[in-house]
Amino acid sequence: MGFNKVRGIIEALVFASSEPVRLREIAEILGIHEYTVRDLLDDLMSEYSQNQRGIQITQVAGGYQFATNPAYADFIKKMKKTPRHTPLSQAALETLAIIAYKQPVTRAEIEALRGVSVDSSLNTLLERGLIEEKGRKDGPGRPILYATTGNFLKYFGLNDLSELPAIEDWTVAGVAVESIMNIDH
Amino acid sequence: MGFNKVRGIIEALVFASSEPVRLREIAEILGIHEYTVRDLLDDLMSEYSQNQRGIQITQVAGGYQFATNPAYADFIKKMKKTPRHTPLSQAALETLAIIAYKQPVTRAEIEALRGVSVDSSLNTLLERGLIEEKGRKDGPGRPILYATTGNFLKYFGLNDLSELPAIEDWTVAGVAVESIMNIDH
Amino acid sequence: MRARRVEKVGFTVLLKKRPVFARRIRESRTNGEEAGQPEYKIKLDVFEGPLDLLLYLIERAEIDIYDIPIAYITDEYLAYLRTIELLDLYYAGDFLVMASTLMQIKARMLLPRSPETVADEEEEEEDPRRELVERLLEYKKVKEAAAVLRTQEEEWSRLYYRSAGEFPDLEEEKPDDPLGGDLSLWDLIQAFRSLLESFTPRLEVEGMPVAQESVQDRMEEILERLSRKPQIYFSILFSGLPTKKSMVTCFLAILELIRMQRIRVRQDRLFGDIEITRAKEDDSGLQ
Repeated sequence: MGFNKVRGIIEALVFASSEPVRLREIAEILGIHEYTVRDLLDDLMSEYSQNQRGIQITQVAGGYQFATNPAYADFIKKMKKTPRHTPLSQAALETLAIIAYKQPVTRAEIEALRGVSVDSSLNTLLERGLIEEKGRKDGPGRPILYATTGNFLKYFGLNDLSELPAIEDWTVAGVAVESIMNIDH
Repeated sequence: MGFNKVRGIIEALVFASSEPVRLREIAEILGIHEYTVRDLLDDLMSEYSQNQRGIQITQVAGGYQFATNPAYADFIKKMKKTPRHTPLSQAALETLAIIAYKQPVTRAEIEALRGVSVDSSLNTLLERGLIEEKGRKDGPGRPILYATTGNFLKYFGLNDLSELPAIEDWTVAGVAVESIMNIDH
Repeated sequence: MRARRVEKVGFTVLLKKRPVFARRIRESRTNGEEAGQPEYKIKLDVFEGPLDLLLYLIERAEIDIYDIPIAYITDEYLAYLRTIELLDLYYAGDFLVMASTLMQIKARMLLPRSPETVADEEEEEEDPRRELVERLLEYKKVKEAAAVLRTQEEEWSRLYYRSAGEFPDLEEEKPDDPLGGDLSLWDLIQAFRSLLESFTPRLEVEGMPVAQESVQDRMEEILERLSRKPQIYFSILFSGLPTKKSMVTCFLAILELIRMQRIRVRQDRLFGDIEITRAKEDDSGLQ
């Protein structure tokens, strides 16, 4: 297969997936090394980043995905058939912040930190696929544990949880990182 | 605005829309003539058609849309993540064929033709965005009228409904439509 | 005891006495600065809970968070509570819990301590405010983290992803499609329709018995012809058929063979004749 074709296939794969595609997956499909895929992707990405192009390849949630150029967001908003981006409410955002930094975490733990009941924000976050139930905590009542999803990373443009900005003596639970990084489909 | 920027915005609009975008809509958003949009789109399309690119802009359902290069379909199929739509059931196909040819049509009319109740096929087709409610018929009970959607056109690669072949023998049409749908899956 | 009394006063009596005040608070949500008493020109829906409110009150009064004048802050807090009951009963419960916490701390701080107690327990004596301060500090971090996420959210909401494909992309299907090139099945039907239209019956005599042909027979016949030559043309295949019924049968046979991926159909140019060939994979021969 020629260089152009392999590059074309990678472009098609990144486009066709509705979720970020991992290097490993592309490499397996094409039967080539991951670093070759990375080179070709770097090449594609830099090509798309030129000449005020409308779309670009972004690196997010541990994979690669096409997205529009943020500079043109205002025009896209004017279009009828555009998915609406509704920002999260402050309540949902605070709940999500706690889950992101303290995961896996129970509802009671979130409520203790926020000082309010968080039923409706948990529902919102679950519905929007930003968090998910991640097993149960040992102990009385075996409460449900919550963790962030791959979609969370995508929503906030993070590659993995380690990219969460540091908050003074809040550390992201290292153990959870690997499993959380796996994007669910 | 420079040439590159306008072209970039058009590229972004075509990419971001959940349905094929019409020239008129792009022209309105940008405040430029439709023929200018068409020129720029032609330009973009020919650019994407070169060098064994992975994606291309296609004209479908009266609008423009990105799609992957058909030559790479086998690779895309290998990608586990690509959500494959479950094929429509035979019942849903028959109902869809009737709506396509007889629209706008009421449920009672479809049932008269199919000889069975079509509740669940109608639901399936509505859910998948292949048909929509299109007003109500005058007369007793003012029953809902159903018609095909833009998605229907997209699904079959038609530009508009006039491209549906007129079929004098309804039996042939029914059987033909069923066979057609079977082929894709 | 005392907390309960205040709660009662705050939530029923005072509000009834101050309908104008409550109305102004409501206005202040939309009008901002001009409406409402300056002290409460806060937008009520900004507060995400009792901790949020407390933090606001502390910051507004420029109080040291490690040395909160608990009596003052409790009064301020309760004054706010009186106003929210009208507006957002849903959260009132959470705010009330905090009110009673504040009242308890206030009470503990007012307890006179004997000199001995002070001397003996200096090391262990805990500031009644300590737990509250810790919660407030922790909550500050929650707000900080939320602000960080908000910035990221704003930045990334300017990127639009391809909407998850609800429908299989037609273009992707083509290579597997037995219909070559740009030929769609609709084209095929269209072509068949025009053949039907131009058909002149040759043997259709009323009452004359016509040999019954099955789709299966036709399928076998087409495959048999394809085993002898590489392609059959649509027009030729149909031209030899005696009746419309046999044409329909033949067409259905073609559709079935396409479905089974035994044959391929192709149209080299627009409106050109349609060419039927064996599918490459079809090495199964005749049945």
